[in-house]
Amino acid sequence: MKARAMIWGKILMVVAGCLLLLTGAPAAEDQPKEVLLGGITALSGPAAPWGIGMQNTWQMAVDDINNGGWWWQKKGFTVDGQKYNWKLTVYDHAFDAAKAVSAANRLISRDGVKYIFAFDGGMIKAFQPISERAKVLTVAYASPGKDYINPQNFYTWMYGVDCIAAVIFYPWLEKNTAYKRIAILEPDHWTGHTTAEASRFGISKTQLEIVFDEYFPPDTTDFYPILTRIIKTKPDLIDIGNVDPAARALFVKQAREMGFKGPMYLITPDIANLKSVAGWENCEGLYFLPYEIELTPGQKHIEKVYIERYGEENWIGSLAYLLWDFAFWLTQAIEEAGSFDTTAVCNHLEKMKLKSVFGEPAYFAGQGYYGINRMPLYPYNVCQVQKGQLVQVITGAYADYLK
Amino acid sequence: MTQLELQKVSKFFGGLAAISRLDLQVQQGEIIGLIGPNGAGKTTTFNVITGELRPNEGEVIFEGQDITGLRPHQVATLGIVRTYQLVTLFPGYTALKNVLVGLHLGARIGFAEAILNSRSHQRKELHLYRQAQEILNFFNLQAVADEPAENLPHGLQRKLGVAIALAARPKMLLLDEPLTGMNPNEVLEMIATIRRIRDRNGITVVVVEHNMRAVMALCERIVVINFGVRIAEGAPQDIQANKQVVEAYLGSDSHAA
Amino acid sequence: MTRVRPDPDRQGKFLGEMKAQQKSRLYFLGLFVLLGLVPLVLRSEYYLHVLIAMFYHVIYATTYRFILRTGQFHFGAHAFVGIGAYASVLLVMRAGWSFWLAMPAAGLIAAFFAVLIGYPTLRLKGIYFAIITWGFGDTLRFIYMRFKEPFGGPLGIFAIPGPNPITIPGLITIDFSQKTHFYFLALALMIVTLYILHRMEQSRFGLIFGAIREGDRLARAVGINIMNYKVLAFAVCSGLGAMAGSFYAHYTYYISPLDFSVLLTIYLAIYTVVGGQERYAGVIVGTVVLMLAGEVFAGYSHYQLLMYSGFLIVILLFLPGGLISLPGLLTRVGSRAEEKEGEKFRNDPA
Amino acid sequence: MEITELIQITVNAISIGAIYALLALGLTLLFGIMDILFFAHGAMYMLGAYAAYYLCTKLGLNYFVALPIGVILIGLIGVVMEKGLFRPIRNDHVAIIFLAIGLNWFLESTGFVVFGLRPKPVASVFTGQAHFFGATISWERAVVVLIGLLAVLALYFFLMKTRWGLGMRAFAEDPLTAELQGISNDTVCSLGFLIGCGLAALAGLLVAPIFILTPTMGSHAVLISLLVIGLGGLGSIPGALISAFIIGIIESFGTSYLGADITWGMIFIFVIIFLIIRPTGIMGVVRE
Repeated sequence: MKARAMIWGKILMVVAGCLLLLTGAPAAEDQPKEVLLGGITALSGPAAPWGIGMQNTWQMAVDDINNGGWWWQKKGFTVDGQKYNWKLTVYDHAFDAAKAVSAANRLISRDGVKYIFAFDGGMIKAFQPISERAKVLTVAYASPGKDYINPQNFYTWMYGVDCIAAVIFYPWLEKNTAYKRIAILEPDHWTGHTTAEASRFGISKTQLEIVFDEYFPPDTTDFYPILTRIIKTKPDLIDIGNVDPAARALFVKQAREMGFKGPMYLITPDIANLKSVAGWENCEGLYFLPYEIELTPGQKHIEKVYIERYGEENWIGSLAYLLWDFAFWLTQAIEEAGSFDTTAVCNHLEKMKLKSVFGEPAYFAGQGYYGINRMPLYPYNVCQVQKGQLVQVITGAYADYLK
Repeated sequence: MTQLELQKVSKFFGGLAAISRLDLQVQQGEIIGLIGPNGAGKTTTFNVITGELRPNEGEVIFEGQDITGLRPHQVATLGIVRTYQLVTLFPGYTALKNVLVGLHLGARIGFAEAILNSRSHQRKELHLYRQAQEILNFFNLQAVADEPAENLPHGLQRKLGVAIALAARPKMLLLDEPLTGMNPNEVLEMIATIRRIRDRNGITVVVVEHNMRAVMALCERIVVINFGVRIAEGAPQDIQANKQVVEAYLGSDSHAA
Repeated sequence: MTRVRPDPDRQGKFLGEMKAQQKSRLYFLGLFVLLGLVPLVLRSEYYLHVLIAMFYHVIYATTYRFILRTGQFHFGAHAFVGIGAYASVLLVMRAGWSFWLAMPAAGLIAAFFAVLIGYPTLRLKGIYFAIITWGFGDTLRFIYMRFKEPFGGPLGIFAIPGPNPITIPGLITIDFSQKTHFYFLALALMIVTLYILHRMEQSRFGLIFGAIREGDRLARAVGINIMNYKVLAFAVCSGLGAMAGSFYAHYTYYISPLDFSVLLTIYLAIYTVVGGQERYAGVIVGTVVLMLAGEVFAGYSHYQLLMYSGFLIVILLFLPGGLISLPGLLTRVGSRAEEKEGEKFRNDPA
Repeated sequence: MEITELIQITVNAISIGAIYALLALGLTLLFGIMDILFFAHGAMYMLGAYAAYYLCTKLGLNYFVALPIGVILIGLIGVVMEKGLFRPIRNDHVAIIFLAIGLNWFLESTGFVVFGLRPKPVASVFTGQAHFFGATISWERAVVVLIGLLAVLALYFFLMKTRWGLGMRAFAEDPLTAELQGISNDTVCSLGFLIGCGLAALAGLLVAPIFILTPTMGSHAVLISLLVIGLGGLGSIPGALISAFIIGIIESFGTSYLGADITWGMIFIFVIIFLIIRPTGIMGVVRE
């Protein structure tokens, strides 16, 4: 009995040691020049490919700021004469709201983080009560929803989300083509639903007709049944805006097999993936956004460094461009506001002129839709695959209704 | 008074009749033996009575009530409790706990009082505990009360099996080969115990057993079945004299020795 | 007869057992008092949050383990947690109930569903039960997804109000504006749940549950209605889990169908196996250790599943009793000689 | 028009059903013979698909050469797992389920580390589509249906006609008798894992060119197969076949007439209600 009690005692000591370790973990004060930048995304589970890609891209952006890469021509940044470096800390939520809340608590009240980059609206909504109360500047890498981007949530910002470009694309489509009937198909989750909403909003500005508007289970790999149903409605164009990269390539391939010859519309395409899975000949007529035939220097830089660092295997396509800018904007705003205070930084961001990998001018807008300027706008480009060649059909357009 | 009656009960397994149109009467308070060669349908008969098997035809009547097709625990509630051919206990539990489980039907403890652990509940627990002890004493098992059942020697396990059954306060006990694997001393002790159970509590006992000498010594009446059909019935000495029985069974079975 | 031992005073021993129980009860009381003092020392919201999350996970895991112990492979704990969360949120937000009524009501609703599912399925061996409970969970998720009204669809329900404030006039007001308040609520819930489970295990009911596991035929033969007991355990545990789910919903202010996926049950299974399911303390140890590990290694979380599942495999193969059996095992190494003596005694035929 | 649509939907149903049947086959075999629920089936399926990727795309082997190599390779991995991991705890059914779940996740998360984050494609072997009565099916799907059915037939023949097959069936009925007839426990278990994992790998290799490979593809597949074998009656091969096609039919017709978003929910509700009313599935024997 005694030996047993002793061993329990030892185990308790080890546990206590672990707890102490936990308490002692935040050592941010030791290095005054390091400022933490928090990240919350899915590093495990089915969405991990996106989440890990985000982590990689953010890390690259932070490293560029710290080392003076790309347009940031100096090492780190200066506030009140003191030089600072970013340190990125990313935690996993595995698409579990409880874990997202834990991660936010960990970042905010343990690590003392004031700036968080976070993935997916559902998860952001879960921890938003905490982050808003703590006045933590949160950048939402998620589809735009009025339910969490609004004047009540002063500290929550959008990244340069692309599904909003539906308001550019559909009016253009109405004016320049004879297409009339649009089918919208999105995965049955938060991102899918909000993306479909954006498309519906864009189409509502035109005379186009929505002939099909449904969601499919996110883990679908066999689209034959649903294609049978879509093709029955005789659409001119299928909008599969934000379908996950793997499913999207399968969809394109299977749609062609089922005899749909018309165009499709998709955003943040991973063209290499489309080529290898669906076959380039099957991509004929597809509209891509945002994608330029000629990458901007910034985009070339991102692609090159990413593949050098993390390998071709893990390259996430044009999603990386969208993830890139905010770290720079944030740093610039902190430096120009001369303070880490998030209220001051938010106020400064609102009126700042932005430098974007997509081109300039870029600025925050959204007053007209969200009641607050939280959405960055930069020139959108749409291109189409025509006779095996990418042809730019829309150049430098702005989603102006957001102003 | 007839306590249990089987009327033309049949049970088929995939077309084969394990028992076929079997009639059986058991009188209140008697010790009756059910014998027959291997595969004669004795255990099946027990299974049908206790509701573990539903007969294909026929009725089982206990104290004037049709109990055919009742679930085993319902049959037990009515007062028929059995033991099993192979030693069946709660192996990880101590002997005492085994008996405490057996006392289930008399326990009457509500969920709420168990959770709240009220005074009356503690009294009830203590009372059950004393009862369990009495039963162990009755079987002379008090010395091994705290020994896990799986560690007991075979003879004591057999005894404990009967003790569990007795704890359920049966009106009728069905004992399936209670003497198997026992040495002669243990057999004598068990026979005495079974008699005492009947004499003290007036419990009817039905025994299935291969040990002929023991059956003859223990039972007041014997029913012989073969291939699921009753072939003889009577006092032990009549059965021993019955030619048909000797032919079908005694003559060919080494247990008869 | 080697095994004759001095006959101890039975009744005295019984009372002694009860005394021992009271003693262990005292230890637990001490632990809980200690936990109750934590918020006075610990001001960090983060640590409080970790502890709160641990508390409700302990409730999930202990109730889950209790169902496992009735011999059923439960694969739908998430379903009942989800019922608890959704039911109480809807009762509060739609029907205008007080949280304090809605939480027990949510527990009752989940228990009702458990009875509904339990009766037809519990008489079958584990795997069918597993498939049905899992399928039930996914069916519920489908219902939450498809019926935007009232379940909020895939976007879930947000802006869930916290528990209603409790005011004892002139003395204290608990309005759940601080983590500390949630901390005490979670602690109280956990203590109540642990006490109920403890009593279930220690009382006659535990004896019967164990008997069913040890030998169900014999249990039936002595008049135990196995179904009733299994359904009882299933319903009570599901109800308690659902109350924790209700707490979770009002604590995070946001629920969506994603929160109640089979992943939750798999985590609970891992906590149970790693901690050891033989004893009640095991699953608590498993939950606490793995959740702490999750926090300590939060920066490496894409290896978390790898770590958890690897740990699970190692434990299953080399430490079947779980972490809780570790101290016993270590002491046994020390006193192996004594043990051997004991073996000899046991194998000695009477 | 209506007729062609109906034919198309039926063709879709058959192709879905064949894939599900192929997925469930190994799982139901392992359950039928050894009474264990082998969750890592999903991981084996995933490994099979990746075997196709590495053998065909990376090593440039012919698809039909890669097929047997992959199946045997994964089957042998199964045997190794049986000997190393499952044998020590063979009698503890709950522990086996936990172990298999753990293994599934372990392999899945290892998959992310080893195979990379990008979804992997495997080049089509057969291109083009077949048309009949106005319905379309791609050739590669037709081949999957064909090979799937052949695999079922081969398995059936193996179990019914060969000595080993008979031994395995005897083992499922009564391990003791089987042992008496000279079929040892160990052999049957190893053989069961060889065939079970081999079948999972076959499914993975066959669908690799049709679908796209991610490390998590297995978890989804094993849950679907669980539903299939639950509906069919655990351990019953004909049951798994029938229920795979029933689910295929519901999925195809439901998606085409009612919409994808409600079809899967309906399948769940259907299976749950069916199992609650008839808990042994379509073909199952009562295991109380």
